[in-house]
Amino acid sequence: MTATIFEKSVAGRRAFVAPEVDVPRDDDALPERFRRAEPPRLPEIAEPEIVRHYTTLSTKNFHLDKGFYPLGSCTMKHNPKLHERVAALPGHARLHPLQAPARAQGALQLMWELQRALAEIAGLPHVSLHPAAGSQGELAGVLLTRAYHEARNEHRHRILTPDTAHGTNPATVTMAGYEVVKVGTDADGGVDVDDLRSKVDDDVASLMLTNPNTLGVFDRNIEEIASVMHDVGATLYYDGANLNAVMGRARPGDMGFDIVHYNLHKTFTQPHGGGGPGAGPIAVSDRIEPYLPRPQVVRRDDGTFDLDYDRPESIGRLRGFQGNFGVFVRSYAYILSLGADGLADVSDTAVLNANYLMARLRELAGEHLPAAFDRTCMHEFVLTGGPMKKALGIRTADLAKRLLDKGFHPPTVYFPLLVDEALLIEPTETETKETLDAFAEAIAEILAEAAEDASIAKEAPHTTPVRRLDEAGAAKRPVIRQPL
Amino acid sequence: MTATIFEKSVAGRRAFVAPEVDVPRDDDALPERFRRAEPPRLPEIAEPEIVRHYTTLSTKNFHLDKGFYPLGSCTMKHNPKLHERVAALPGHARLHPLQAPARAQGALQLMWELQRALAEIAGLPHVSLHPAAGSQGELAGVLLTRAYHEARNEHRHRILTPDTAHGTNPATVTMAGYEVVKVGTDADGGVDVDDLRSKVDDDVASLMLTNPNTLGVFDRNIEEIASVMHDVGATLYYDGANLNAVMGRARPGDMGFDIVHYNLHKTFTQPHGGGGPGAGPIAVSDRIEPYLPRPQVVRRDDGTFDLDYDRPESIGRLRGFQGNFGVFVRSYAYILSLGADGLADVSDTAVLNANYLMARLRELAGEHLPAAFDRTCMHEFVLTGGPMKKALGIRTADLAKRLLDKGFHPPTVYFPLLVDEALLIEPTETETKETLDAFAEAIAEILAEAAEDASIAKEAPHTTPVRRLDEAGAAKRPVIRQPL
Amino acid sequence: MSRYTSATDADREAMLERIGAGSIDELFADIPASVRLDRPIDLPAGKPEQEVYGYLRDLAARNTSAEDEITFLGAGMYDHYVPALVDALISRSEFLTPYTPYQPEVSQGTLQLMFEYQTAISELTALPVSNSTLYEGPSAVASAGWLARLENKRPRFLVSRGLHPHSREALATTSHGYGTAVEQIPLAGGVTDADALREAIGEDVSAVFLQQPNFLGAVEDLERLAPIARETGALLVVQVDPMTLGVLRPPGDFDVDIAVGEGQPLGNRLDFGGPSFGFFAAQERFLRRMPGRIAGETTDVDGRRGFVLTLQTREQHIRREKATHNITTAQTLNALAGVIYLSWLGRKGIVELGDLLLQRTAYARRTLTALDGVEALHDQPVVREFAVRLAAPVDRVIERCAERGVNPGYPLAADYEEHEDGLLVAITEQRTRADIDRLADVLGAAVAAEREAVHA
Amino acid sequence: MSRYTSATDADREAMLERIGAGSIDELFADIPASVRLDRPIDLPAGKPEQEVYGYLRDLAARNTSAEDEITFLGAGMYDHYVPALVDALISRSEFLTPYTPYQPEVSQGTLQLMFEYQTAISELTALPVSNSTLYEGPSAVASAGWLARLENKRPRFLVSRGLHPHSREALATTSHGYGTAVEQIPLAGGVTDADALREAIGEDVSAVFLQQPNFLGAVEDLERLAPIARETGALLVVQVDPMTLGVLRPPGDFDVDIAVGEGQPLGNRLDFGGPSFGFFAAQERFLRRMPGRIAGETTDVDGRRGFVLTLQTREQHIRREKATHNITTAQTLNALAGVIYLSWLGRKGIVELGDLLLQRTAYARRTLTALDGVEALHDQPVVREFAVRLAAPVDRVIERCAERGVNPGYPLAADYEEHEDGLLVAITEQRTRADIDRLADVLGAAVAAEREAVHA
Ligand SMILES: Cc1ncc(COP(=O)(O)O)c(C=O)c1O
Ligand SMILES: Cc1ncc(COP(=O)(O)O)c(C=O)c1O
Repeated sequence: MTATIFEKSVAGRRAFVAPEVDVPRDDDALPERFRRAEPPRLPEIAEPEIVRHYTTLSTKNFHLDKGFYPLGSCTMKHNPKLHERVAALPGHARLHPLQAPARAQGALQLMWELQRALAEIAGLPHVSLHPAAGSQGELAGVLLTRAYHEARNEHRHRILTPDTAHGTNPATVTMAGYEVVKVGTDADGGVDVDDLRSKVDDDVASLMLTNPNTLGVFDRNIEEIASVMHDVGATLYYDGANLNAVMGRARPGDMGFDIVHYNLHKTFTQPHGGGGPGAGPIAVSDRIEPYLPRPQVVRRDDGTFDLDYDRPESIGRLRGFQGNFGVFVRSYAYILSLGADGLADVSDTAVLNANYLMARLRELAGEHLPAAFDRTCMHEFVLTGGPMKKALGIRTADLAKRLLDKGFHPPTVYFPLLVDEALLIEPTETETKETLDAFAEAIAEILAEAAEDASIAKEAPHTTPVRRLDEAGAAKRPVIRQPL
Repeated sequence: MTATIFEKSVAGRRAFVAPEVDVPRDDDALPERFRRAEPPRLPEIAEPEIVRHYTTLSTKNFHLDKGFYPLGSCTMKHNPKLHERVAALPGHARLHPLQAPARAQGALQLMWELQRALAEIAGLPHVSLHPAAGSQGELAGVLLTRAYHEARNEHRHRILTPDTAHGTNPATVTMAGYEVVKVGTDADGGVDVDDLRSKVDDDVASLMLTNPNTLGVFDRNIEEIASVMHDVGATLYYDGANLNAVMGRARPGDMGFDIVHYNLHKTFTQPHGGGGPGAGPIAVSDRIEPYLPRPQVVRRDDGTFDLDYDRPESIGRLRGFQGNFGVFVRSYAYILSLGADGLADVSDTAVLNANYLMARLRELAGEHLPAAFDRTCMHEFVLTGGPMKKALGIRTADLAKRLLDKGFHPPTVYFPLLVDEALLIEPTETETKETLDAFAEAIAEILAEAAEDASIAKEAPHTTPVRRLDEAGAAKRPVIRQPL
Repeated sequence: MSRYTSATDADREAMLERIGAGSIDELFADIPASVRLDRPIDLPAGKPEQEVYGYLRDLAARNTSAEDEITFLGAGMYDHYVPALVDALISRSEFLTPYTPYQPEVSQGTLQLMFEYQTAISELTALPVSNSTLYEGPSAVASAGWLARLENKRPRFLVSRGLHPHSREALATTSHGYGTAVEQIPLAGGVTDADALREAIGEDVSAVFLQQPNFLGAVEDLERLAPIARETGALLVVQVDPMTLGVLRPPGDFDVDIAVGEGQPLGNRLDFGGPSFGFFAAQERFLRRMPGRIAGETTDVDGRRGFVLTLQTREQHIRREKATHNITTAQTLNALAGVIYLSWLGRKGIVELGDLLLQRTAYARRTLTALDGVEALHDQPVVREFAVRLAAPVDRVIERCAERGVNPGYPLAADYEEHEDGLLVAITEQRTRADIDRLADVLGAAVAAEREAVHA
Repeated sequence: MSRYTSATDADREAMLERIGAGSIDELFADIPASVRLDRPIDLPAGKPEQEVYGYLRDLAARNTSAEDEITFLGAGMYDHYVPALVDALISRSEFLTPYTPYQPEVSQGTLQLMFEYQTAISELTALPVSNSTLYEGPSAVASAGWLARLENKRPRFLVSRGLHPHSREALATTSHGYGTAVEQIPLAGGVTDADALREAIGEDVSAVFLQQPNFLGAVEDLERLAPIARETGALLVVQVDPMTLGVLRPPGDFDVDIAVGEGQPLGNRLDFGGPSFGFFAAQERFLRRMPGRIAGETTDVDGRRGFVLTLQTREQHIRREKATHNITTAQTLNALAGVIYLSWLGRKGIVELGDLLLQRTAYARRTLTALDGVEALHDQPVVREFAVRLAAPVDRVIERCAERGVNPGYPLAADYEEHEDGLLVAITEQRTRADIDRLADVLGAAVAAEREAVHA
């Protein structure tokens, strides 16, 4: 491993050269009792070594520009280089968030146009770009549901989430002050409608659904589900993490959803940055609109754009300023580049790639890694490693680690929870057929190798900067900062 | 190895989306007989795979932001990131070279200020930024000498170069239509003045000298050498590749040189780009000035800047337009950042680092790798691998290859030619003491290892993307393009 | 428009055949006809790269950015110089394009920078533990509120009126969900009213929220306020400006429980408000209740040092409804910019820069308050930002200044009805003495002109 | 100012002690006192990064770049759109910061891109061999002259007057050194006068230099000219514009000996004239006389494919005064931009783009020559650039257009006294029909106004 930047520090070295104090000194400007005695022990190091440190660190990462990254539910599609160029324009990058709207018309227009485009894609009329990520979009969405019911003097206490739901859904429900009720999954991988009916009553505020869901299955009963919820006056929430599957084919709004969040860093290709930034805009129906966060970007009758704070029923803000604008620039560039056809082609190709890879894996590895739900998938699909574990004695985790040696990032593993030894595989539309073939063959090789000698996979990875790490030890005796 | 971009081509794929033909078509615009029948077989490939291809290729390079690069005579110093930012400003990057001077005042002022700064650093009054690299600077310089003599109706045929000279010096002499005469080196590593005297007469046009020379030795007899040349009316040419040693300490102009070239990509830290671009400005004395290339950047009496083409005695241009402006921006940023003190500190620290590393190597490897000239060096020094070869049976080439396994770029090897198994080591000022220590220790380890088992070094490198390559075979049956 | 996808017609055919489907439409058979979109998406056709660039460049040109005017806007985000090495390093694909580091063996770059970031934040705040970012400042304040809720379930939050208005609002929005009431503690003489705080504090108070320096730029007397706030066992949460922590005493000096803040000043762009990052540091005892990712040091099977995401049992993907927070995607790339920036600034630099801001701010305050019609809004010490009162309509004064290429600052009226004549002026190292003198010149003239206009 | 150096005072002391020197001054003892600089360098003190940035940004702002006006300037360098992936990839340290690949085991990235570049240039020119760049266009022409000199020692070069003036001058400057005379072949009707060429050709002609399209934008009839040029064994050297090679017949179709050109249009910035790259392709028989670096394919000791610098016995570091050229540092990074650009454009794109230029150029020529006081300077086919005659002083017309934000092109007077009324207008994919119409509008008005001015 590389020594930390703190370990490379040597007293007296520096990269920063301070501008001179060009004003008459006022030594009483800050009374002694407010002054820090000991400066923070930041590194002392010159520019060349900072550059080498972080350049070297960077090379220890697997990344999308290096190879295949089929991380299910994360939509690891290509990040166009154009987006970094337009985001870096000084008119964007150096625009202060409190600049008067009259002098930020370009930015407000961009946001407004993005709102319109997202509304059209989701089939819901009103969009707020405010939330910082999907999870914050979820929280906003659930608080909108609360506001909607409170405005009707209804005080509901429960929210339903399928057992296939992503962890953020139940976690959000709790943070918003509701109780989570789990709904089961039927044999086709959709919501178990009977179970749903049995749990729905007028104390239920909402159902949070991902469609296609985290099994890569499109819920055929979506209309029935919607009416069940609407009959009791509950809202239907669409977790948009899987929107990449259906653009141009179907729209959450048309399916009966009231509230949608988008993950711009998934469907609309914001680079993930090793864990953010992203953005989680939300779209809502007319009845939810009054409660949207503040401020809203609006176009005035004279054609100018503005920030509207005058929203008496708004739930208010969940964060500062106007949202992750830098992310909006990139995602809007993507929408402008692809246009209507291009976006539809994205979903078509994403689904084609997923079904092709599933077919290849059925041929090459079907015996040990069968599909959890053997049917046409959407943009992703789930395999179960159960048979592999029995027959070959290696677990999904071992397969994943061995894939690292073959130069692939593993799929999402052990999620969704209801599938034994799950692998959730999402190839995305930007991968080539050759890449999908190579991945399927790599998996076949690993299985064949394991039949010979399971220890190779069990002890994998062998070629990475470090090998398996002691996560239990890390949690037992947490060392989360450099001792200085 | 990675397949070539041509091998990754698949018919029908594309990254480029053409703007539409927005004008009425004229199908007779180009008569058939001028039209290309078969398009060039460029790759067909989408953006994500282009990005992955070149990203992956890049990782097969050793580079300055990765580690120590003590390539003698090349001055591999840190390349500040600021320079890329300022070079990329649209006002620089998108400025057309034929823009009217009145609308390119910023660029012309930058060039003029850079000329002034370079003139002060070299101690010669007139600078031309025209040449594209050191070698072209040399050619310009020798052609200036020719013009100077021809203006005096002198027709000289010979130019002297020391046997320590860089290969570009004699090559340049030939290209400029002169005959090369070699001058020997004395016991101290300087020019053998007796040999020089014996070869100087009025048929000699110039002496091309590097000072400090490629042995890292400053020629104590420089004044005598200058007068020897000037006595016969010859010019004295300063190869500025080693200017990094003496900034703020001494100036070629003050030593008696008439013509100097700078390597902005060495002393003034233009990134090398894997073999360019660079720039090779020249500075000259008053008597040479009339012959400088065209155009010259000048400041008019009204304070505006202009391109002066009206130079009847000029040797003319050696290239298009005004020189490698993008390089000038970076080098001028460097001069502005460091200022007078900073530049002097550069040379002081470069010489300190070189002498320190030489001292460390004397301690740790002196027996097998003695200094070729055991005296205080300037910014670089030469070791001879002769004793190592005798005692341990490994050659300088083996040592160099083994250094690759240790994560270091080797020094320049087998140059200068007059030193047996030469290693020319230039640490530069931007390296830390820790790095110099680690390098010295790595060499000691390799020597110790070789004493045990010479084959390890002889077969090195072992950890690189490819191992030793068959260069002879490559030259015998050249394959210099992809067969398609 | 395929430029990011590679499937040629030949590929599609071959793939469909392998799948055993006759067409791509077939793959979407699960979507009930009644909810299918039976028309193209109503958006324009795609554009060539150069046209997308041109369109967005033209939009950008319609904004007046810090590149186009001399701006004294601050109020939470500041126009600091971002050194070139930050952009150069964070734009490397290796940092830019990976997902959250779920596979540590191939994510040591990201995991180590998170660890270094956590170290830098705990050094800045002088608190023992830090997470590896939340979204941004105000939501970090709200997250501190949620932690307090998990900690003590008490029904009241007390927030200083000196806390950033966005932080106050984000806290109110989210706490409404779980039912904790938010009460404000007024300011007196520009700083939090200690007596009012003593009045309001009680056993039923879950947490107290302060800001240092507060929104009006004033340095709060934490020495005095902290004991009052914590007297009855409430958590003390302080939002701090990281750029001031080279010169101001850090939260750790006052045993605050949680320090949060907006990370933008540390090497991040203004970006019209985001993305940036929110930092979250706390006392050791809150470690297992912290929101967000945390990187921890460990060893691999060969005994080599390495880093992993740790204490994940706090998180949604494991604990689901019992998680300490719902956050997953955070702001790692922005944290990278932050830690590179702090390494660039260094131990000496953060003090030098803080001192430069302090001196220029003092100078600017002296210079502006010497103008007719401009007076200090409070007399508390200030470090990098200060508030003044204008004897003329603030918005019109701002307009006049803007016309002359100077943005004098942020009008307080929208957030502080009691200060509708207030202007908040921020200083960075990019605002030189000459810029400050120009502000004085332009502002003085604008105020004078507006006063005339009134009298006329 | 240490920010790029790390030697602290403590380091310096320790190092000097190890060296056995009392001071750094001692290390410079070899420099005779009489030639020492006994004063500081006379330059300003160093500046903080932000000030250097600010200073250079302000200088840049004083230029009118292609970002600031609608420009039709060409004449050798063209304002083509550079796709973002080019900048993103060439700015990777791995490509940006290494030296020439002397250690192939750790330089496969650079060596392979050189090999791919050579392949792309051979494909464009339809010639079997290419080097891996020279400095730029005109010096590549001069280098072709030097190769001819090495090849046949004949005393005369014939250059078409349609060859770029800078190429003609660079050839003259350098050939003066080795004593080959340069004679011009005039143009007739905008193209090289075939009869004049036939007149001038002879056994003593070393090489003939043509340009396609020529400097006036006209497509030369190489079919006709090539045989004449090569009749007496002279080498035929053609400078070509790479952007036209998707639509125009390539040099290889006419058995030219050497094709050279300016690489800037291929993904490189304008940069006020450099750095860019010069390409150099030739017939197989010249391989061992080629100037510059050449990458070749080979295998390593384990039989793996790899690349090396090859045929180095041509070069200065081995052959010294017998080398085929003195070049060492060339333009590898610019070549990388070139090959990435060509991969982005692709086999179809280079034809589509060529066709777009062809059509827009034809439209522009029709539109402009329909204006009063504007007529075609010649009627030859044109592809991406064309010349017109103005019935008003060209410089003053340009000034008038510039005031309205349009740069109409390059005035021919300086290089062609016979065309002092000439204007050279270049088209790129960034100049839309709307831009061309605007040019017509602005140019027409300017010419009219100037004619009035004269009559008045
Ligand atoms: C299905 C699903 N829902 C919600 C989320 C949360 O989104 P974010 O990471 O943007 O907070 C994710 C991604 O992690 C997801 O995959
Ligand atoms: C001593 C010396 N002279 C001349 C040159 C040639 O300079 P350039 O590579 O810029 O043509 C070099 C560098 O290669 C050199 O080291």
